[in-house]
Amino acid sequence: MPFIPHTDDDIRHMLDTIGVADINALFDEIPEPLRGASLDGLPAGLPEQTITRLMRERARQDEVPLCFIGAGAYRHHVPAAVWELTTRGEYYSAYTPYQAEASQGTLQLLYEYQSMMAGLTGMDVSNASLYDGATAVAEAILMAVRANRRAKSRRVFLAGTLHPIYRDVIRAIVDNQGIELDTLPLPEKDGALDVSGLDDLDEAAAVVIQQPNFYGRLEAVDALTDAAHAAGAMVIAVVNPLALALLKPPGQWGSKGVDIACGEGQPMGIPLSSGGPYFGFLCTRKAHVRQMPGRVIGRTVDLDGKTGYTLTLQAREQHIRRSKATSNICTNQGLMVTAATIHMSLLGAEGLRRVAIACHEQTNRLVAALTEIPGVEAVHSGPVFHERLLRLPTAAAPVLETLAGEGILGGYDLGRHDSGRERELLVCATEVVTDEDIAHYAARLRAAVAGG
Amino acid sequence: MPFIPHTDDDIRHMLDTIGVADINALFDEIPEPLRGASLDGLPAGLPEQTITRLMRERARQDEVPLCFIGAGAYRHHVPAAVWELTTRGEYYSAYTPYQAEASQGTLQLLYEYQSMMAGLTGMDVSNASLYDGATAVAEAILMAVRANRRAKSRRVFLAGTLHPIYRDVIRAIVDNQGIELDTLPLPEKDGALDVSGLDDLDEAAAVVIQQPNFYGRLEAVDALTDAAHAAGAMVIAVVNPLALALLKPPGQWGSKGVDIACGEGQPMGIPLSSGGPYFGFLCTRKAHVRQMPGRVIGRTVDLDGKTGYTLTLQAREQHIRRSKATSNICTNQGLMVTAATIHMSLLGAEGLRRVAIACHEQTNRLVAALTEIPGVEAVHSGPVFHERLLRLPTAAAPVLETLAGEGILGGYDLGRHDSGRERELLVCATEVVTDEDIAHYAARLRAAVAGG
Amino acid sequence: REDKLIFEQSSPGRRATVQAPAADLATPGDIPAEHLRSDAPLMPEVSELQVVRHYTRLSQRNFSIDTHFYPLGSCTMKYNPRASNRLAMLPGFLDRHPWGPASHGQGYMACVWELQEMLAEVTGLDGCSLTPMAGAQGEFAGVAMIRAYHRSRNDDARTEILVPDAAHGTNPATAVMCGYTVREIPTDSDGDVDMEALREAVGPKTAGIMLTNPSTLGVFERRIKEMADLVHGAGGLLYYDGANLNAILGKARPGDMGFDVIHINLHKTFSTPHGGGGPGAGAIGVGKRLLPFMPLPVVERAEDGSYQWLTEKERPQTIGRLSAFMGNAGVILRAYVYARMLGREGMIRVSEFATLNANYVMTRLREEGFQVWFRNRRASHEFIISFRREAKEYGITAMDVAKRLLDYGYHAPTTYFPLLVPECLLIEPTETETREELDGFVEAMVAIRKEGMENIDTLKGAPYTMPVRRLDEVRAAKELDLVWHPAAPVESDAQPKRSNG
Amino acid sequence: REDKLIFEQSSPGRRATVQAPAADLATPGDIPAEHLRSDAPLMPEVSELQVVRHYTRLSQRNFSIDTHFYPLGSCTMKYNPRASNRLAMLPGFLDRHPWGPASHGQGYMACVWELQEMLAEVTGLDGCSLTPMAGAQGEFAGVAMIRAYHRSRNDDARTEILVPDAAHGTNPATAVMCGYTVREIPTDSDGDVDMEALREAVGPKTAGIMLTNPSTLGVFERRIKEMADLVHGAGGLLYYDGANLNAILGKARPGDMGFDVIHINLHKTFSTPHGGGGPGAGAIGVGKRLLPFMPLPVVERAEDGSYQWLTEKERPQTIGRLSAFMGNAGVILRAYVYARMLGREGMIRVSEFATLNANYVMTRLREEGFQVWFRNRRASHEFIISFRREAKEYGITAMDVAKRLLDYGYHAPTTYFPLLVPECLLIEPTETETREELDGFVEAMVAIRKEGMENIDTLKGAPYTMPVRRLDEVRAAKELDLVWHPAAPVESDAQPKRSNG
Repeated sequence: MPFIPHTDDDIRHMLDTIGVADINALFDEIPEPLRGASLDGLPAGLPEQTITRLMRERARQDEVPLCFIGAGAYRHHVPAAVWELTTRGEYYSAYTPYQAEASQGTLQLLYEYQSMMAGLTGMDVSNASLYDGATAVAEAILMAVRANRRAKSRRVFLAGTLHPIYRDVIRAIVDNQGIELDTLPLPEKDGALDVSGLDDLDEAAAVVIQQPNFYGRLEAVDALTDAAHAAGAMVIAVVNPLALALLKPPGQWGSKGVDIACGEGQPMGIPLSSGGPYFGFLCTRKAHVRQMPGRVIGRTVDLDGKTGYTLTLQAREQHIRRSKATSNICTNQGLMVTAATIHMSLLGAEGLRRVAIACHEQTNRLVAALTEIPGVEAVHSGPVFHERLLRLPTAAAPVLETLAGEGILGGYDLGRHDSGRERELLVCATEVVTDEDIAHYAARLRAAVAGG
Repeated sequence: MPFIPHTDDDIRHMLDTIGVADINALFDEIPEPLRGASLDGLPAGLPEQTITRLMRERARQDEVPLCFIGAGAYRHHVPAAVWELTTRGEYYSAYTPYQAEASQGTLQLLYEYQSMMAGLTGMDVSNASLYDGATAVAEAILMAVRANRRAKSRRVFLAGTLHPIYRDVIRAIVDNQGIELDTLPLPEKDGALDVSGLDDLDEAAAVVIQQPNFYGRLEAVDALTDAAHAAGAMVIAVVNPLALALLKPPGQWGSKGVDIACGEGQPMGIPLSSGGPYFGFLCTRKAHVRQMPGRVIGRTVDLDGKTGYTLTLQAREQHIRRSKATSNICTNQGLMVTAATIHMSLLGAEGLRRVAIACHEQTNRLVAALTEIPGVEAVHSGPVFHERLLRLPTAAAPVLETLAGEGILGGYDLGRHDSGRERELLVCATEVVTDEDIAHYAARLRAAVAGG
Repeated sequence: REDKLIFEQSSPGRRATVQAPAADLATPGDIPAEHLRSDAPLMPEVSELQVVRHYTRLSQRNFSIDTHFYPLGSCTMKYNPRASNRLAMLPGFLDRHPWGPASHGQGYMACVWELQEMLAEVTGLDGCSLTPMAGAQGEFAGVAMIRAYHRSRNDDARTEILVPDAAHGTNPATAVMCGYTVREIPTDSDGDVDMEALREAVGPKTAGIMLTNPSTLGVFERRIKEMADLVHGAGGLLYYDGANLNAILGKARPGDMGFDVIHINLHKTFSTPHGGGGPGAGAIGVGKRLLPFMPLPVVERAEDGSYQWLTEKERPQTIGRLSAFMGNAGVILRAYVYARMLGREGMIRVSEFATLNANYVMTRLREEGFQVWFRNRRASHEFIISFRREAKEYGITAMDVAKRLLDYGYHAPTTYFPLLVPECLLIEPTETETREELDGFVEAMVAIRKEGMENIDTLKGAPYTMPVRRLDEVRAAKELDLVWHPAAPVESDAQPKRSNG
Repeated sequence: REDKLIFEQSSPGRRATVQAPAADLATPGDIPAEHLRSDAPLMPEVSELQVVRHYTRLSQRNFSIDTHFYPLGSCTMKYNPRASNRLAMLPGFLDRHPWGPASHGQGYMACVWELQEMLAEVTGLDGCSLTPMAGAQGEFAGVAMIRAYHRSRNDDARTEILVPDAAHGTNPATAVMCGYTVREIPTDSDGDVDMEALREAVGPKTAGIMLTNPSTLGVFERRIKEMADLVHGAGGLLYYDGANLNAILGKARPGDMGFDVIHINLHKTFSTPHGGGGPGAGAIGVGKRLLPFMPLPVVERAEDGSYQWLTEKERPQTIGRLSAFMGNAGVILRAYVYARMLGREGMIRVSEFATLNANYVMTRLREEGFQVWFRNRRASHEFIISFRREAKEYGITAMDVAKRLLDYGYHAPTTYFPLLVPECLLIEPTETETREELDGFVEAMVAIRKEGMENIDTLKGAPYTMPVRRLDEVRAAKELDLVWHPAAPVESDAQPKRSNG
């Protein structure tokens, strides 16, 4: 019996103690017609050796040597120590740290995480994680609407340069809460927002700005933040935490800094893994801490005055506040945050800065190599972090298919979600991409484009 | 500086404390001409991400889906839990448990290991590991010569059916100690020893018998043991621990059982890993415990009378007894034994028995399938455990090369070490080999043989 | 030393050098200065050994399944197979980019599709989406689908979701996130939903009802069919909160009970790890009526056996996407491995032995004189005891017992939930614990009550053997200290542990 | 509960069922009954969770590098990079059969060949074999090669190996295993080998000398060239015990000192894990004279860049094979990864910072009034302090200090070795420890000595905070209890930890 330790003797003894004849009798409160479901469609159980072989074959099927896709998820080097530590049973198989005294390991780690994230974003406080980057933005929007007492509306402006999938997720989540989503009514200029577009923000509760934006471009975040604030809107920054090792933190944007900084934590030690589990982070100002969704850990003292850590501000949460909670979130992404905390500790500020610069440099080299190919050109010219939008002389999809057959994932095809942009390709290089990789990709792309 | 934590400030402070100007000054006792070795031939250091990519590429190069080679090392299923636990830092990065109070984890585990091995072999006691199976036999021979006070000679008979490489290793190790190695002067009969050959054992100190033997065949161990004992020789059994889940333990061979049981522990949770690290085991009778080589753990009590574990019988060992030690062994294979103990705990006697039977069954099926191929025949007919010697209609080497190109390692080529046996192939199947694998191998072998 | 923060082990300029590109590249000249950071963010400056040592030691300050019996009610803390972890972390899975083409995702997608099918079978429903990233997101998806369903029928008058008073907090919180008002339904004295009250509540405003069955009270909702008929009859739909699915897995199916939509906590019933607070996965299953509204993505198998993602094109009525990519893929892989190892028979045994263990502990505790809250009911996979009597007579609270259990080497059961039982512990042993472990727990409970009756201070001071004693949670919430600052008052360095014997 | 043996958690019939073939196959009919086992061997019958929990908890009862400062002299307990472990355990490496063809071993063999080359360079020797499985086997290989060398020259009168009295016990034990008699050479008061005594000992019977340099006394043998000339002049060879190579890595090379053969403990200098007692690896390097005698296998690179194993055919004079296959391959891979991460500069820094740390701790302890044994010498990567004075005046022994250090969270240094220094501790901090950790250790030493001077019983009773207190080793050796039996007297079940506050 897989994972069940009961011997025949145990079963007999336990049934005797309970005073029933067999295990089925324990289900006698389930009305007869509902009992004994048919499970004929299920396969028989497998020994570990069989599933091991199956999974190894499947994993091998999905391997691809070279990846130049970003678009919200990035292939980085993750130190071996990160996951060797993170999957230790004491982290891996613990529950949410409800019993603080028996969970000081996880709790202290989360306090360290909150401190690192606050430092990285330049904000006062951080929660202990949300599901992913997209839902973090949705939660940030709900939070801003609650917190912004100046604005009378429930109208939120999303940057036109925000990740299109984030936009979809936000819509799905806030749709039923009477929040009006609007796109910043601004002409796109070289792939970045024009600050003049914020002149007529109409009673906005919040404005969402992504830096670097979906096209990899850097936004004029200082001016945008100040303009939004001037209009009485809160500013929500959607940021790549790795980029913040190099770029100005949202807490310092404009004259006052943003109100909420959030985003996808994946670049901090989380493998690509088909899209998850990742983690969302959310940082804010002290003033708004009680409007924050998700778990928060606080430092306190015990009966003897010794320092310890505990979940705090639980009065915001669903298990206490129920229908009046700041969010319905309960289980979040604790193990991912464990990995990220270890990752950030290993890299440190200087290590992260070097990784960020290497990503940028390799992306510049990639773009230079690819745009040497006749007909391939950069769509925008302004500064980027580690992605740039290219235009191919032909539709991207068949080219990408050819490259995939050669073990190269060439980029994110904008035509995938946006008809009319079938020739546009968003490419990305990170620190794991070598100059040889770039040369190889360029050579294969040249051939694929010529063949197409 | 890889793995070195010193900051500039640390270095300055430490040098000041010591009272030297620079680190080089600390080496001033090394005579000048010896200082400052040239290391120009060494490559520059690599970041972890670069070596990671390199090693992944190399590991991938060496992958082979199907393996029908045994000959002393066997591909078995190892539960995922085994190595996830074994590589926990507390086991992985500890030293030999000299400070018992701070090493109870490793020590208790080793005591459990000794208990399991004694049970498996049917012997009284076990040491805590030797390097591998071959050196364990060599150590057993040295031990037997010390322990056998009846025999006047230092002559040891090795079964002609012993693994040929073991024979080489034994020779290399005991060569300089005046031990005379002889092969049991017996005609091979159907790949197993003939007991009548022991009639004229001449003043032998010990006889070494392998069960199952190199050809996979089961020896008449009861009669052989009794005959050797009758001649005043000690009996050293070389056994596969997995087979002992099914086969009679050496402690019960003949009327008195053997004197020393030893062998290769690899089948108990150790991956093939190009041949190591594995571990040797050695079990014996209580009477001979003080002649045993290697570490031994004993149960005792602490100051409060609480049970605890510690290294014991250290008076036998080199760090105490120096030139009079039972062996020069010091570092052994502790981590492998950690894995084996967890492995045996997970499988249990019944699980191991099932694995052993499955190995046997699949080997029978393999032999049946292969010997259906015209010209392929079994060399011996008597019972085997999980290996059998086949004779091909043509030389094995080129056939194996063809098969390897198709992702199949077809067996161990006897011609490799024994000219005149170029057509003989020792094949093995374990529990990880499926019926489909066997059919696939048979089909490919049929084609290869026909092509040859 | 043990409790030093990683920041307090930092030294300026120290680095784990092999972990970053070696070259000290200049700040890129093509990024305008206005975009650049002028300060270095607060991060520790430590060596690799310091990191490994710190987080190894920190880990040892946790209770976990791998180290302790953890009978946390409603949380299903059972063994998380190591194979699930190892196989989900194979390089081919870890390195796969979420936007990688389907041609390089057939291995992963095969697992997703098969798990979708298995979950549909085991819940008696018609389709599954694995995208929700936790139970609460599964709930959200479910209620959002209910709303989308009514809206698609222009049935806009339905503004209420009914929720029993024993429900998890996520239920009402979710209903509100989906734009509904919540109407609470009381529980009767046997632990079933109060049918009278339900009848009164159900009506044209009813969008649906959210139920956990067995309920959080640890008992099976016996009139579930009646309730389903009532709600369906009024045009509402039934939502099944799968938190307690472990209790009936393979024995009874929510679909057969009349539920229209369900979420499954893969990190409970399908034994993916809780990870100290996630990641979980809140796969949903739906009946035919709700199929068009399922959240994306979903994997479909084509005629030729290949797998593909369903998009908005094929499912125009979808409630949309709940995550940027495709949910907690790695968790799904772990659940898949577990499900395949269990197979048909294994799944039935889960609920059988979870129920056997719960009823055994309940019986033993009752025999020892503890107050089992629903004396005349079977336990499901969990049950409630109350210290109301002990609290009154001796001052022994549920929290005291919980804290003292830690000293005995047992994680505490869930305390003070469900809210409607005074001084309660909700105890869920799970099927993977041995009889010996359960007996040890019962003996600890007996010993602790005795300690409390003899000297209540023993319990009030507990725990004694943990890294810290009972923490001041009021201070934590009042004097918020959520982030370390170099300037923050640091406790004087902990001295090396000493003892004078 | 914590110290229960796995056998004591066993229950008849319990099994981790997913770990073995499911089918309950009959005993094979083609195996005669006489060969079959009639009893089931003693093995625990436990569930997978029990195993995981037991061995996770047991592991927490260890000190290790990953959890504690571990300044065990002569053992080089430095950080073992996690990358080395992870990369050595890639499936392609783990699954490779040792008899697999060279065509399916080029990845592994490339690592072996490159490491051979790197070790030759760093030791100043001409060739390497990585096959010895531990230091002692490396020693064996080295002395066996010396013997083979003399024998090949028909120089059969050489029957003695010279060994300084400070040497590791493995040195004389190895010489005897190779058929030599051992002649001990005393040490002079400065810690160098007594040259007068050496001159007397060297002669026509001298096969060779075994030296550790820096010696086990923690100092560099300054007259090494003189010694080499002396031994070589008499026709003997020099063996270098690489246990302390960490002290001079990249700064000085044994080959340049005149050594003919050397072993390297990869589990020390090249940071492969000690694993609670192995596996190690004792790679050897040799000068030109001994090249023909190297143990097999060795990897050679062909002209075309491919790799192949050298066999007895190419190396007919080899001393043979020391393991059934090719040594501790997985350890070699770990050492290779480490060596590549360090590279040229990194290797030099190893000895520089190991030496800096040792001299720093030595200086600080001397300043605190501890008796540094060789006051006027530099420490190499380790050094000796003696408690002779404290033992006489206060009864504080080296062992007392060692045990009490455990309570302070530090593993003890090596005690009572080398044998010729009374009441000594041999302290080796290694290069991977921080200044803060070293300072903490010094402070603990000061505090412990103070405790002992105030009340010696405090030290005699130590340790207090470990899972057990000081163990009765005499009883362990006298009343041998090496194997658990169901019938053996079992300690009454440990009660759950309690405290009455």
